[in-house]
Amino acid sequence: MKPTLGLAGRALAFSAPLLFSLPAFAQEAAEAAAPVVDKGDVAWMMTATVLVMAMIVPGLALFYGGLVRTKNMLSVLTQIIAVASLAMLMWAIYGYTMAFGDGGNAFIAGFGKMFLSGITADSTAATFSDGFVIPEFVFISFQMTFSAITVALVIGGLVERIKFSAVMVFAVIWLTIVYYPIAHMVWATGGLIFEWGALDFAGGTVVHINAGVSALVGAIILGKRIGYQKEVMAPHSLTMTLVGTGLLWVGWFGFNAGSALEANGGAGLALINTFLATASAVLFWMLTERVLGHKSSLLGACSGAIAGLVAITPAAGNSGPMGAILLGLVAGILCCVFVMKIKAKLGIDESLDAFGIHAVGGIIGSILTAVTMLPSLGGPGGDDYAVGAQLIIQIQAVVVAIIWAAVGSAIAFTVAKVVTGLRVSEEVEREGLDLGEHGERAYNY
Amino acid sequence: MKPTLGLAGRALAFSAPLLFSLPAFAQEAAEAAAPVVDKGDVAWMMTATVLVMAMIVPGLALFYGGLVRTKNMLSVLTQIIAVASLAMLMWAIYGYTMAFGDGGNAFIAGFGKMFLSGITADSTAATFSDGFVIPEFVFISFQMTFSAITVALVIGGLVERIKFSAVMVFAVIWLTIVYYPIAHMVWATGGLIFEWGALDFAGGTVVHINAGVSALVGAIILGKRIGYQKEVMAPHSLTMTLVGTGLLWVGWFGFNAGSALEANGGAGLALINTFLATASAVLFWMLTERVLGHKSSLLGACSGAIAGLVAITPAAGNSGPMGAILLGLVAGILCCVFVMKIKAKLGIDESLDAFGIHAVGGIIGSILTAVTMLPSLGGPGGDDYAVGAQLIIQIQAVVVAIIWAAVGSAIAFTVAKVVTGLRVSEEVEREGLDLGEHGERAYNY
Amino acid sequence: MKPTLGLAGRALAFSAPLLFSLPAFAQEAAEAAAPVVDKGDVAWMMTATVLVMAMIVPGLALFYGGLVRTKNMLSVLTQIIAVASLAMLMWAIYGYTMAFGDGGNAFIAGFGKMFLSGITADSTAATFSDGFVIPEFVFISFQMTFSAITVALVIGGLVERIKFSAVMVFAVIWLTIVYYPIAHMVWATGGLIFEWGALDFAGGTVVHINAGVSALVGAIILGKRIGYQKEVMAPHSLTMTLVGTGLLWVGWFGFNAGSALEANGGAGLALINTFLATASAVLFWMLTERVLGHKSSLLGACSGAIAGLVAITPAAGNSGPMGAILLGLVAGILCCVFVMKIKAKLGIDESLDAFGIHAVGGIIGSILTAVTMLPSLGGPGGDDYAVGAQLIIQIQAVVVAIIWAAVGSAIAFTVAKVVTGLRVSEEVEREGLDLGEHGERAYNY
Amino acid sequence: MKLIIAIIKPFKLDPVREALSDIGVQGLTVTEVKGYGRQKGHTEVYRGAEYSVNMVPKLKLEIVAADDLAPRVVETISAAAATGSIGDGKIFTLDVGGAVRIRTGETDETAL
Amino acid sequence: MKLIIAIIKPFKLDPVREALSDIGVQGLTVTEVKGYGRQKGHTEVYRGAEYSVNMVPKLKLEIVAADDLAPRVVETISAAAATGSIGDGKIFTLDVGGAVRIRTGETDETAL
Amino acid sequence: MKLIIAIIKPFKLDPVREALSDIGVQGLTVTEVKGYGRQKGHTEVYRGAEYSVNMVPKLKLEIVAADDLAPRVVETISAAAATGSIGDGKIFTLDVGGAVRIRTGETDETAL
Ligand SMILES: Nc1ncnc2c1ncn2[C@@H]1O[C@H](COP(=O)(O)OP(=O)(O)O)[C@@H](O)[C@H]1O
Ligand SMILES: Nc1ncnc2c1ncn2[C@@H]1O[C@H](COP(=O)(O)OP(=O)(O)O)[C@@H](O)[C@H]1O
Ligand SMILES: Nc1ncnc2c1ncn2[C@@H]1O[C@H](COP(=O)(O)OP(=O)(O)O)[C@@H](O)[C@H]1O
Repeated sequence: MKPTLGLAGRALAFSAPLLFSLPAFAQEAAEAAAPVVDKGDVAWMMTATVLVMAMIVPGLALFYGGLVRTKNMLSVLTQIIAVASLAMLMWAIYGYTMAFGDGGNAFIAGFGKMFLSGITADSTAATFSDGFVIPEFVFISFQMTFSAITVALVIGGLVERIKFSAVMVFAVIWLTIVYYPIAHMVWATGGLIFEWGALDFAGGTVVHINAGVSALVGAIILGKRIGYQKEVMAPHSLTMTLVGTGLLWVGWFGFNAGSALEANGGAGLALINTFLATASAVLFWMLTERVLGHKSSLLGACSGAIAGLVAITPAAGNSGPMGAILLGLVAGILCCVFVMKIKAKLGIDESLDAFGIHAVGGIIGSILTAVTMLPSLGGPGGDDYAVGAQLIIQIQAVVVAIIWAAVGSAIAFTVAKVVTGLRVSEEVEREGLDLGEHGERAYNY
Repeated sequence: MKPTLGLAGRALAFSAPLLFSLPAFAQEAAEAAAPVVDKGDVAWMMTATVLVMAMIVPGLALFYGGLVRTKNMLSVLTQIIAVASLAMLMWAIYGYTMAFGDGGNAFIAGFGKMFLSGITADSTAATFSDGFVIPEFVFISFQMTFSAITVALVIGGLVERIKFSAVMVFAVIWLTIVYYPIAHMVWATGGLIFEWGALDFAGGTVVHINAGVSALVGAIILGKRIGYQKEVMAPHSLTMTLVGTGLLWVGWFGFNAGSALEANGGAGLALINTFLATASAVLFWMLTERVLGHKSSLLGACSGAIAGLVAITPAAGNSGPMGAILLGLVAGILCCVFVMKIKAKLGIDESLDAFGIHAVGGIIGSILTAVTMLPSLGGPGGDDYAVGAQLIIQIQAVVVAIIWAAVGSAIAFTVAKVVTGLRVSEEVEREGLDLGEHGERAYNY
Repeated sequence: MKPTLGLAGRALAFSAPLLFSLPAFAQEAAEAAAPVVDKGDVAWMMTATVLVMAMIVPGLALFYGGLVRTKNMLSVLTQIIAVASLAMLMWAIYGYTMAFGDGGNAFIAGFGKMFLSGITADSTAATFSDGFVIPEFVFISFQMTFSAITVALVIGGLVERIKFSAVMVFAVIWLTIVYYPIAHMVWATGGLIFEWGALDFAGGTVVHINAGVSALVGAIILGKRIGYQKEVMAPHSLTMTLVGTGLLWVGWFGFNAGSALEANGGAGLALINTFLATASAVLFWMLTERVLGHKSSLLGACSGAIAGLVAITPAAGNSGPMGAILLGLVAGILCCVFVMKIKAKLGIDESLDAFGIHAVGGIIGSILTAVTMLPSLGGPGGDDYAVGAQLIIQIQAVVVAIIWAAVGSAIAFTVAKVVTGLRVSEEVEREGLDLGEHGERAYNY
Repeated sequence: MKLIIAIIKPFKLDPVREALSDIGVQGLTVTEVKGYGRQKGHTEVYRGAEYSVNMVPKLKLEIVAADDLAPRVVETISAAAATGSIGDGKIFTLDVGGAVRIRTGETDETAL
Repeated sequence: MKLIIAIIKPFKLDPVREALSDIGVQGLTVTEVKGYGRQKGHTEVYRGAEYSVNMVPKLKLEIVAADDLAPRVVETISAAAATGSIGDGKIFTLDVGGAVRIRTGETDETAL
Repeated sequence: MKLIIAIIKPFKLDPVREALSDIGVQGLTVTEVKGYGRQKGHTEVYRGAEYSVNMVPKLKLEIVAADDLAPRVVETISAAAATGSIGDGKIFTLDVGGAVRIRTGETDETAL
């Protein structure tokens, strides 16, 4: 079987440190030796896929769920499991082919692999190393989880007031017009941003900026929750948020080190960076809380962890360990200042800070990836690495992601509004979406 | 070391799609080249084993625990961790040899490997590919987790009224006379059902039909809970049930893709099918709720997830991705109709729907596996695949599993009743089994 | 690249059963063939590392958190995530080089790898098998998680009264003067205890005795909680403790089978032993409760699981499966008797039994490892294995670990007391550390 | 008007509520409480730490009723909540000076 | 002195508390309760098991006030807690025989 | 008979209960409540959202006692619950018209 995915002539191997990004679309070039499937790679990539699944349900579901009020707990959990399930089916039906299929243009790929047609257990996808391929079903599954978590992340801006049906309608449109094109543009050979040479190891633009900006747009279109900044809206269970944080951190090793597509030293680099950036952001967020006159809090630690994880995502294989610590430090401080000082002034009820952490952290990470590449900072850039040029490319990529996500999500939310009304009635909002939308209560102690 | 497990002359390789089932009992035939242990397989199979462990504690424990009332939470958790521990010791002592030992007959294997005697870190077990073996301790551990979760699943029919001691007595007998023989019959060379050529990739009959039927029998023998269908018995924490669902889904990738015994394209197929069938069943259960006049609920989504996971279990490597979606659709709809419409009329307090989801879903999956094999549905059956013949074999296997489980569990519960009295006193049932049986309370907020 | 870690001339391969211990410090000896990185090993070791991470957050955090009162829940969670993050940064900055760097003496290694300088994605570390290496970043990450969980374990003795700042100061000092030296002594070539030939497969001395003794010292220095043995201090959520137990058990497979550093039969042995010792200790702890006149409880089952996991840690690859069951039995019974009968008489508020389970279980395991090695018990010792001599070595190692930990932690707590005051005010202790130290509450139902 | 305070066993709520409905009581308020009296609590053991919990979970019902209905309310609760075993609970009656229905501003017995 | 017991909708706590502050009420005690009356509950369905929950969550406020302040307390609550829709709640007034401030031992109206 | 309502600090429950036992009080009912008065609440911050929680957790004790025992009950609680710091709580006394022990049907003081 010939590989279905390739790297467009780029030589990406760890012995010759180089720019990193996800593998891209099928190359036709014949290769000297038949590529092999190394079972070690398969073992790791299946594990990584499972880890990303753990990030969604229960990970993200608990992280977000713990932050809302008791009466809306189930609505968050339901929205996340349902939207993730929807994203999985859509991925198999037409998402994968739109992002990674054969042919297509700078914005989307061709539709030849709709319904995964033609793909069997013997089909393979390229990795970053010449001569190594992995089973295509594994690659499809891995990428499937990315699309699922990204759309679920958007819910952070919408909770406690959006209709369940609206979330589903939004998801269908948004995945189609925002996620699949951006994934193609950034990660597939021939993709607009990929061809610029932008670095996005595991999804700083595709996942985090994308989801964060869309959440903000959604929050604006939906409007504030009743009682926002008047009533107490304290998290109903920070315990659940901590569990979610832990599972996100754990699963993120699959997300980041899995993005190496192989079980090798490069994955190991992504692994250690994912530890260090996160640990650093946990501590610096908590320190920033102190500096801002508050106590170091658990929610601060959890938020810091996510900020660090988000920031290291585009840089996971594009940074040395000390660069990762620095990245965590910057993301921990800036995201903390944003959500604690700046957000309140914007007057937007971007409820669970999907923007404040994922978009802000994603922007920080995506731009600074140009810097962490520097060999002088222990980064994997070569001697001829041109930080200035790369910085411009990174900024361009960020700008495109922001604009595309903003416009696309505005369209998606508007359609959802027309179709479903978008927001629950005042009565349901007061009584809680759990009873109003799902007919259940989360707890009967 | 010669392989201790083999495949009875069947050529099972993914390049030539063929019937799939777990590997079977030792073949003595000398093989041309010495079989190798590929570390990628070992890595994956250890991971898969760990994933199945995560399905039991905390996975299943939380899934079931969340569904009972506060006062019985600990009793469910305790029963599950204790019965799983018991099953592990029993497996090492005589379960493994009864199911997968050398020799024996169509119903059980020989007793030569009692206490795992003769097995060392160098012993190996066959996989489905000629020339590849895995460490036998890994195979034993993987299968050990299957026996542990299966007996724990039965508890779903017994909660809120069964004595802890009764669960333990039941487990000893049931594992011995039900689980070990059925595992042997279905998965070992020489086993009755295996020799018929029945397809059960990861345990549709052995695990799910088996456990579901036994739970129903237990529920009948135990009788209804006091207040059943009169008092409010709402789940005390759907949050915990969601966490359990997530961990079950996550762990099930080990269960299903691990059943390939190798890290290869076949495992990748099982992986993607486990995503798609589950996602499909989540959505179609929720849709069915609507059609039946209710709101789409989180408990519906969770129940759908389990139904999909159960249904894809026998078919995980015996179906294409679109077949998996269809299987999820059918299981989601039918299991939902069963537990929401049919169950109430039976008047049996099969409390947590182990029958309604595991047996019903397992039957659907086991029978439809004959269909998903069809190449025309993207299944891995060859050109000469005879769906009719296979369908009959599948039905036979299901019928044998149902009867064996029903009779065996009736015996096991009856013995447990004689020895322990089976059911707690009315006072303990009212006050809760946590205090009455374990002297603790789950929560002290 | 030459391997940075080696095994000091010991031939450790499973085909010739032999003493097991973690690999040690760089050997300079040239090797015949260039060592290879097997991707299966990399896959497994990354997975194992992730599993150990899951043991800390959310695992240990929930295990401990569930045992305290509601008002102190967040303080426990915060201390654990913060101290683990701190330990990760410290490991990268100077911990790794102190424990596993080049050069040094019997107590610490050299400082050449501060800031992980000189290490790239191509650097490798030795395994126990000649000719096999793994990426050094993976080895560093794996060991990083060990240092993080060990310091977090100490918190078990300190909860509900220690200041957050005191925990952080303590951690910095303790890691530096206790953990890094002991890790070096036990696991690195040239290390004092390593050179004696002591067996500690996965950290009986380094992790468990170490943490348990330090927790006891901390509890003594801190003094008892207000109301200890007078007020009801029942666990606020045994559900969370069960979740923590499950995640610890699941993660411990990474801890123990990961300590084989390869995906091979030896790891498989550690895997099955980790199942069996734990299952055995669960059941025997619960039986011991009965014998002592109480009901078998969930907290008993969870405590038993941890006791079994701790006890098998030093013996994981140094025991046969039946030896593991025996070890679990002994640990389950003795730890239960200790915490239920002996502890109360000591009058020390070692709050969550870090000593009673980790130190007692660790001592039992470390000493009995000499016994489980016996081939007559199915252990991997060779024909010439001298159990008496090994027993003496094991006891020596235990004694050194106890003394080092006791003295070092006394110093660390004393410094923390001088710097921070160590203990919160009576008012904060009464109102709860969540509000007093972190300004949050765990639950707002 | 009278305020009738009844402390009952939790599982008796439904029968009591139904019995009260039957005699025309149209509203009541329930609080989860803990109590002790003749009925002793139980002992819990957590890893050797033994705690005697002397409080037993109960429900407190509060019903404001017109003077003439009040005795029947007391009787009805007494009959419906009794199991004959210790801890069945108590019923206390207090005088109420006034009542208001917030929604309408109606007062006294029309407010009930 | 009077004990004023008010059953209100939970989200009305803040407005009521503020309104009471304005008229000089310096303390109150709140309990989470469930009630039923004109306002009916709802139905929950868990996998086909349908439960009708007839109790609605409410907050019970207890305020002890001097005799002269009491009527204004009732009025104030009545005004601040009203939404006009069913289930707004009730206010009951009872006589209090004595009050003590534990901290100081002060009694009666000085204890409030 | 009197109904004595005492609002106390939660950690004072055990001493109060023991002191009451000593003077012959054989039963009581406890409710978890929140209160505000002189004692102010605290501030919680969640990611920059600052909430001032003005309610402090308290326990409410309800004891029905014979008229002659009632003053001693009040004194005993007052003594046992006092810490001298703000927020110690209040004790209110109300008249009770009647009592019934559900189990036996005994009434008035024999019902206590
Ligand atoms: N003197 C009292 N004042 C207030 N509540 C009481 C009093 N005595 C008992 N109670 C409440 O009544 C409940 C039942 O009383 P108990 O004496 O245990 O049973 P019984 O009423 O059957 O004799 C107690 O749990 C407590 O809540
Ligand atoms: N007779 C009563 N005694 C005690 N509490 C009552 C009584 N009637 C109503 N309540 C309480 O007042 C709440 C509101 O009463 P409801 O009749 O539903 O609305 P409304 O006051 O608007 O007519 C109820 O939920 C219940 O808690
Ligand atoms: N007027 C009142 N009516 C009802 N409860 C009150 C009243 N004043 C105070 N309380 C209750 O008593 C508690 C303690 O009162 P507070 O004024 O804070 O302290 P202190 O009694 O020491 O002056 C409050 O939290 C509240 O629950």
